[in-house]
Amino acid sequence: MAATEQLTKADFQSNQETRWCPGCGDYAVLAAVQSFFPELGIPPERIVFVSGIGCAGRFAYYMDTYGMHGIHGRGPALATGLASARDDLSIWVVTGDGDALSIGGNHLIHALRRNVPVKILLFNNQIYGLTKGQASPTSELGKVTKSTPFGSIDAPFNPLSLAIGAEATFVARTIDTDKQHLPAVLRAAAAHEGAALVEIYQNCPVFNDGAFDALRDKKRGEVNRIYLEHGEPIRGVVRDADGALRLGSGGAPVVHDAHREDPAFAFALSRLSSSPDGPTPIGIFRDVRRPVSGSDLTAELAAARAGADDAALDALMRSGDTWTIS
Amino acid sequence: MAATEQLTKADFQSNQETRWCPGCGDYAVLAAVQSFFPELGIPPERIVFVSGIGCAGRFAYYMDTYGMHGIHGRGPALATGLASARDDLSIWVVTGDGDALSIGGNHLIHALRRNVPVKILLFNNQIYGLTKGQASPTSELGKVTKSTPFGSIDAPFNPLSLAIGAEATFVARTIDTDKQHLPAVLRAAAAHEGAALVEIYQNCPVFNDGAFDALRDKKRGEVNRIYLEHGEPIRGVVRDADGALRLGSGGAPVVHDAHREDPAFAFALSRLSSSPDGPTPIGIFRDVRRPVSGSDLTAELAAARAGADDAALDALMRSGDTWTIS
Amino acid sequence: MAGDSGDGMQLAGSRFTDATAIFGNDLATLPDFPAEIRAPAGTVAGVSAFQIHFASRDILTPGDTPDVLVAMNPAALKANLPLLQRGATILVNEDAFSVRAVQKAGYAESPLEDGTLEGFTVKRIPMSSLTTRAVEDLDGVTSRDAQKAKNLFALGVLSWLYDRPTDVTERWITGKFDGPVEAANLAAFRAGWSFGETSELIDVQVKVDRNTEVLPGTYRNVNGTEATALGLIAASVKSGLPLVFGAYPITPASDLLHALARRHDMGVRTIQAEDEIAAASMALGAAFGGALGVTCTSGPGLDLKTETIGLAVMLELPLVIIDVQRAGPSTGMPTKTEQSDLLQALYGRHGESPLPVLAASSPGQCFEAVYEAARIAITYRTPVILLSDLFVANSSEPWRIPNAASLPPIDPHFRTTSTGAFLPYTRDDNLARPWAIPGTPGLQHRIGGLEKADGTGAISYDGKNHARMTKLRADKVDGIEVPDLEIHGEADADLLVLGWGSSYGTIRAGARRVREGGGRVATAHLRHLRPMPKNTGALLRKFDRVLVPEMNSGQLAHELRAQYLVNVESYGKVQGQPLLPSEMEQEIWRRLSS
Amino acid sequence: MAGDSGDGMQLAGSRFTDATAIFGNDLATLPDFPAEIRAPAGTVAGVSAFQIHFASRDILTPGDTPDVLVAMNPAALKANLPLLQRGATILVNEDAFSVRAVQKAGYAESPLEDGTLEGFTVKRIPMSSLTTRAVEDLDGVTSRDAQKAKNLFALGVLSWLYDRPTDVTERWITGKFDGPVEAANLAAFRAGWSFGETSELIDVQVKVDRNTEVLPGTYRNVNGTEATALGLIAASVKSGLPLVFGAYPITPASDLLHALARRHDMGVRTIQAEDEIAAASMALGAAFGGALGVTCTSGPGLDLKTETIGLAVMLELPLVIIDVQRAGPSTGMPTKTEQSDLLQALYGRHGESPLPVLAASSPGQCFEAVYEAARIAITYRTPVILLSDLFVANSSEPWRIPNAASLPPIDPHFRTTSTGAFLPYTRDDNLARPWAIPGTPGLQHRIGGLEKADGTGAISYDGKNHARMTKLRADKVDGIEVPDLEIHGEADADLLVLGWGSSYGTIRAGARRVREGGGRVATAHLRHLRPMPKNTGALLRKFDRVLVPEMNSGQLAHELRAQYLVNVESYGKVQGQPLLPSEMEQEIWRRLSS
Ligand SMILES: Cc1ncc(C[n+]2csc(CCOP(=O)(O)OP(=O)(O)O)c2C)c(N)n1
Ligand SMILES: Cc1ncc(C[n+]2csc(CCOP(=O)(O)OP(=O)(O)O)c2C)c(N)n1
Ligand code: SF4
Ligand code: SF4
Ligand SMILES: [Mg+2]
Ligand SMILES: [Mg+2]
Repeated sequence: MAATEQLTKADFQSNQETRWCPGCGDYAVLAAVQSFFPELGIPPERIVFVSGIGCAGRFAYYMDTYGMHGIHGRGPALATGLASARDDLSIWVVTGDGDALSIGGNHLIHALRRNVPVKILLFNNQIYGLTKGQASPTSELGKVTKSTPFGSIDAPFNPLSLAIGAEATFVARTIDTDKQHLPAVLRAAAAHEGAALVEIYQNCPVFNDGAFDALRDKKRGEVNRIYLEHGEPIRGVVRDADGALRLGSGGAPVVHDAHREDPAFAFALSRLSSSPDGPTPIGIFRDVRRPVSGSDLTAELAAARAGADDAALDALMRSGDTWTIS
Repeated sequence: MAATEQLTKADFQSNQETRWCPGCGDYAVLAAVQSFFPELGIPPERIVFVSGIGCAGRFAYYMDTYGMHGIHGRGPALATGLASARDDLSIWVVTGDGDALSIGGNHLIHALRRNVPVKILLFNNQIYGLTKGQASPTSELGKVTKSTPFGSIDAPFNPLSLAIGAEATFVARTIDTDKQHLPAVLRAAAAHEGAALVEIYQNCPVFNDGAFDALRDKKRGEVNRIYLEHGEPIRGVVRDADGALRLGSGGAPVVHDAHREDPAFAFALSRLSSSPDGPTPIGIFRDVRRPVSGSDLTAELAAARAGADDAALDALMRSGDTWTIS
Repeated sequence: MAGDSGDGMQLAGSRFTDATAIFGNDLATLPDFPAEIRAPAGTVAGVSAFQIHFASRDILTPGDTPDVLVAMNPAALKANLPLLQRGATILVNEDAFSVRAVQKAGYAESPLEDGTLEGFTVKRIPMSSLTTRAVEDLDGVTSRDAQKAKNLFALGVLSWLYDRPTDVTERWITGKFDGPVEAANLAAFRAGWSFGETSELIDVQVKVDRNTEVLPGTYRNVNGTEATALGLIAASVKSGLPLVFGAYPITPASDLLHALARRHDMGVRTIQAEDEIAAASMALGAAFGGALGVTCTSGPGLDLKTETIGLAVMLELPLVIIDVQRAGPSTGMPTKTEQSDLLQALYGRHGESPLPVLAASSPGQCFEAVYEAARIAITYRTPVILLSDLFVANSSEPWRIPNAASLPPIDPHFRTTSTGAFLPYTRDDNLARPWAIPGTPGLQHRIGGLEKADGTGAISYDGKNHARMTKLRADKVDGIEVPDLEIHGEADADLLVLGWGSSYGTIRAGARRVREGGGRVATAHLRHLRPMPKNTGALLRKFDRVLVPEMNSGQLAHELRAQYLVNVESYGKVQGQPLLPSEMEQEIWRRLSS
Repeated sequence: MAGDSGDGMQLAGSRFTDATAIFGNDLATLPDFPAEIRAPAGTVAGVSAFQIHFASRDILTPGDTPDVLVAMNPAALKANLPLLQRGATILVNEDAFSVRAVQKAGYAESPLEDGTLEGFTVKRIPMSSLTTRAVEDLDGVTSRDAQKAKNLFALGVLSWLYDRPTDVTERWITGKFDGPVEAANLAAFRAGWSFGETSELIDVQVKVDRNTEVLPGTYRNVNGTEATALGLIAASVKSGLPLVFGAYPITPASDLLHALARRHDMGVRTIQAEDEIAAASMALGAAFGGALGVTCTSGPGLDLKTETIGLAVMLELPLVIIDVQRAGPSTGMPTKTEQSDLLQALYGRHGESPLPVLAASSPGQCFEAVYEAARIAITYRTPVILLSDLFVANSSEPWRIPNAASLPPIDPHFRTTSTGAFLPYTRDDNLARPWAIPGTPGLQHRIGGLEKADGTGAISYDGKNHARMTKLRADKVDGIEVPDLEIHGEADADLLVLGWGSSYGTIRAGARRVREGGGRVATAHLRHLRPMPKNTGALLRKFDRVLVPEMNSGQLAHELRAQYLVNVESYGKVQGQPLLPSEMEQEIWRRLSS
């Protein structure tokens, strides 16, 4: 086992052969994560990747950490249980847009409201990859897929709006192929004490190729990416006369404040783009502190357990009215 | 059957004996709904109440309409199916805070994003009534209940923020005992074309008495209720220098706009009170138009079905390459 | 004891129970709540009742037909009269029989007057007014307090009638209440006792001797829920694993969540999950982290946990699933009991996904049963389903408290090192795989729901491997050592009555009566439903006739037929009510005489 | 035909199938996909194969050992070689056997050179280069188009080899493609054909005569999914009920969603729900509104639908649940087949919640099976589970197209009026309750999952009523009329082989071979698993030995033993693969000779 100080990318590469389609954005994310993790300084045995089902879900197999490839949509619930038993681990959930927002929507919003100390990486490719191309809850209106041959009739979720509405304390967005930005966001997520939701725009070249070209393309990306940096003015975002945020010029530029207690600001930012084919904010929308679910409790219970021996058990069983027959 | 014009409250009272605890807020809501429904002018046989499980869920039995008392949390899904088969019905879902936001959270947010034409009445008593007093996802932090004897450690949802984050087109809040306001909100919900979420603060005298006294009490209510009226200034709500909404004075009063496309305004309103023990907005937060899930489709399919006779079936079965053996 | 749900019958009942237990009688109890939280006062739907059966000999069930009924109002009388046999004694709260109350209960005329009660010994006691009189002079006691204390008056009467010790109850009252309420309750209780002693109304005081046959030891009263909570905590202490209990409230399972949520002092972590799927998943996630993961629910919730339980089968991680069975399919009758989830526990998952199934046979035995379930889960790395039911969860009996030191050891036996690459799907003598928990250096590995290669645990789509793994999973479960089935009674009796779960006491009691009447009947009781004891088939074949009584439509009978090809006779009762000893007696006689 | 997943083998296979069917042979096919969406090109994991079995006589299965293998690359050869018997013919795309490709497939040396293929007739054809040559001069054809067309070259070769009509395929190409791609594909196909005709490499053209035994009628090829889609649409048309299909994607069930989603022209409404619970609930909600509510899934999804199906049992509303079974517990092996959800379908719900269970026995029979499932659901007001599996869903066979007019009628028989108060839980001769849908004046009523009073449907906690309702629900299901089980073969044979579901063809084929070899074996096939045909028990007892082959660990055998106390012998195969005729033949002989 490599000592903590000497960790390298190789320490996080498992011996499982990667099985995504050629060109899949998942490869880029995997490489970025494996490159970034040594920096955390946490030995691989104290890291756990929990995932649901989907192409993204395979991620857990490729990290040479502990891993649990769960069932569809239940990653956040499995991770919540693990976090409640162990506060000495770094727990990451990998999930897809279907896994997280369709079947798993409820677990996601509850993990966020509870502020469970887990980092959730939502690989959003706006499609069901593993089941070969059906619409997902982030697929745009009118999208033609195998399950919607005449076009989708359901309005999509905006994952960040949903998360903010669910009381999330950390909400961010990044892009699969951005080798600088992605680790920067992960770094902040890791540093955040509670639940972190990171949406990663991920290209699926097979079933939804080019969905994020407006941001992934070098040239179009330069125009369309609106980087959010705490304390910095947000390029191209101004305030309306009635106080609403909007894209454009003609107004005082808005300074980003990721730590604002009131989530209304982060929410407004999340509404600036309804789909990633034009100017779109990227970065950390919200990063605030709130008590982490059970963080004190875990320590308290561990202490109690240390004293919970046979004698304590005997005392508990004998509490209340007892009588003795001899 | 009473003709439509002559409908009265009695036409909506079923012969089932009501079985709530004495003093339960559910009685007040039932009476208000039964009194209001004749006004809709829809004959009882074209109205369906779908409910989940909980004290609130019993509501469906007491309305002399069609009714389906489903399973816990699945009301919105059952109603979505019904709405997809029938566009000639007025469909209402009755649900509790546990039913809608705990086990049923996913169905709720998906029904809202799809904008299914159903009206969802969320009886929020911030407690599990039917199962005798456990914490619900709207119970406040620190609340002592049977399941949280040392106080709840989970931050609650704000149901309206969650709904707005889930792309809801109609979001409102009212109070069980307010005989004027409650019907007014229902009226608007009924008039809305898509999905409507109406949160009703409902007192549970047995397990969570007084949770809404700050608003229900005549005297305290006068102080604390912030009525939202479209186009009217919102009493006590002003804009900060940085554009955020807050309670207080010293700033230009904010004029309510329920029809604003951008949900950020309604979201900001929903954040003004984190719990109903102080000044709290009441009324219609958001009411915008968006295509209703499948509304054109239903007509199109009905027309197709009219032509789907034996001949059409024969033609379909014989499409593609066939060969005949004689 | 029956009254309105607001009348405090459960409280009076449990006080009487404690006094009776401490006095040294054996006993069994059965509470019966209304389905509604607060059904309209005074109606039959709102009646809450508490039944207790006690004697100086071994008590096996809450009894079938009570000898004495305390009826606090007309509705309580109406609801419970059908349970009594002629000759029984009825103590009524006369004050409560107003014309209105009588009508509300659905009587046309007062049953005290119209001959309804002919054949019973009726004692009319103005309990409300006597209580009021007893407390009205106390400082600070309101008339509401007085009204509320009448259950203690009734308790006092009953305590006198059966010569229960008063000190236990008085101590409890002073410990529980303060100020005027304490004073009112004490006064009411004493007034009831004195009324019994002085009034001419009640002519016979009944003396029930102490039970002299019981094993020596320290006892307490427990209901099934309390015993289960203690059993889980014991398993946590003895295994050294933290207990993580994930649950979503549902009647009648929620009480276990409530009981465990209070046990921070024993390091218990309870999580009220967003739903049952999450509850099971949280317990399983905790198990991956090295905890004793437990989840508890009732029928509808078990449905929802299905997929997660299947994942646990595949992951081969310990997980204890407790199903407190209730009546009916779907929502059914949530406040009534049944045993109809057996086949679901055995087969209710897609694919071949075998797991051990146990059942608790009495309130006290819940301790042992859940402890054993946890031991099997941990030792064999497998989910285990423990079937309990509303009846066993809510009824209570004296329980001989074990010594912590004497409980069977549970060794989680974590894998901490590996020579060479760690192979998470190798097996020990029990066919159990190694359990290496996060934090263990060098043993990083990934597990999931896809089929895995024997040994390495890598994903495998190989057909032969799948067949091998399928067999290994089944062999592991079927190889679990369970004690042989024991026959109670003569080995050459004419009939064997074989039961499972909470009907243990009833079947024993019914058979005892038959034996006392000269019938040749033996009984046996299954606590392990998968695997069944090795001698089950042989035993079944030894008897000419086998009767299998169950609170369902014959699920165990079905399973026995399939496994052992023995033509067992099924007696199924699906009324949301426990089997009754008298009913068993009758059914046994019917078989013996045909 | 086997190649890389990008090589278009499924397309070539289905074109060959169509031509073969139209030519008049009987046939059966079996596609085999890789588990990954796009496994690395050139590896064994990435091989996609298509197997077809055809003959002039009645074809019952996709066959066991192919006579001819087309291998487009070394990996395809490696993956499929174990299936062949010595003497088989192998056509290889020689161009694909580069050193790199050979190594990628896991061969040390080229299998064409090192003796691996000894004993086989190997034909080396430079398919890639011949295709390129055939298309390179066409306008606008890129070299990528050329590469992609080599499957059509291979198809051309095969078509010549088996003398298939070329016009069907050419018509399809022109209909399907445009411009340069059309031209390239046509050219490649023709080049393949000509290659077969002119080259000396292929010496024998095989003639398979038309099948002359088939029933007169109009035929088409269908796989199980297509037949199921047609059956559902037929049930909708014949019953007059709108079809509302709620589903959540899952392999291998999603294809039915895809097929139905295209059928707006027949008024079909499909909803891709947020999960399986919602999918089932939406179908059930639609049924309340008077639609034909259908939901389709595979194992993990069936787990999740459990609670909703239980609600449907209680509501007594029509609901069709299709379970396309796949291999293994939990996520298992999603792209492999199995029959291991039978006991779950029968018993996998809490409480006593009986429902009818059917199984589809062949691709074409899916039509009939799902139509019958819908008819039973509507007639008896009950959820019905139809068990299909990946094998039957994906394989195809010629299907004799029925006339719409001759399909059995389905009458929803809505209740539209009531004399007196409407009682939603009264019953007709079938024990079915009235179905009154919203919009019907005067019949407003409320239904739910709580136990209901016989007749009125009001909530009831009455024990006797619960017992009565439990029995009524079971009697209704068990009273469904199903056709008697038919014996195929001699009624006094030495062995009866009883199967269910998709193994129909395999068992028949295996038994036919045994009979041709002089063995005395009869077969029968269960299409109704609950209730079973009335004569099942009697039939089983008629035979000395009964063999029950299944793709599971013996689930039907278990059930038969329980119901009929007959000591049937189980042959269980749990390898994610269909049973094979040769395997059946062998198993039957083993029994006959012991
Ligand atoms: C209970 C259940 N339902 C359905 C499936 C099938 N399934 C597997 S992955 C998936 C969705 C994949 O989409 P997404 O989450 O967006 O992940 P991606 O493949 O796009 O990375 C589905 C529906 C399943 N495995 N389990
Ligand atoms: C699957 C399932 N899980 C749990 C329950 C038990 N249960 C019934 S109602 C309820 C919650 C009730 O709370 P809420 O929705 O707030 O309604 P209220 O009773 O307060 O009106 C629960 C947990 C159930 N019926 N079904
Ligand atoms: S299907 Fe799409 S998301 Fe899945 S592995 Fe292939 S390219 Fe990636
Ligand atoms: S428990 Fe509360 S919510 Fe339920 S009926 Fe009683 S008062 Fe109403
Ligand atoms: Mg996706
Ligand atoms: Mg509530």
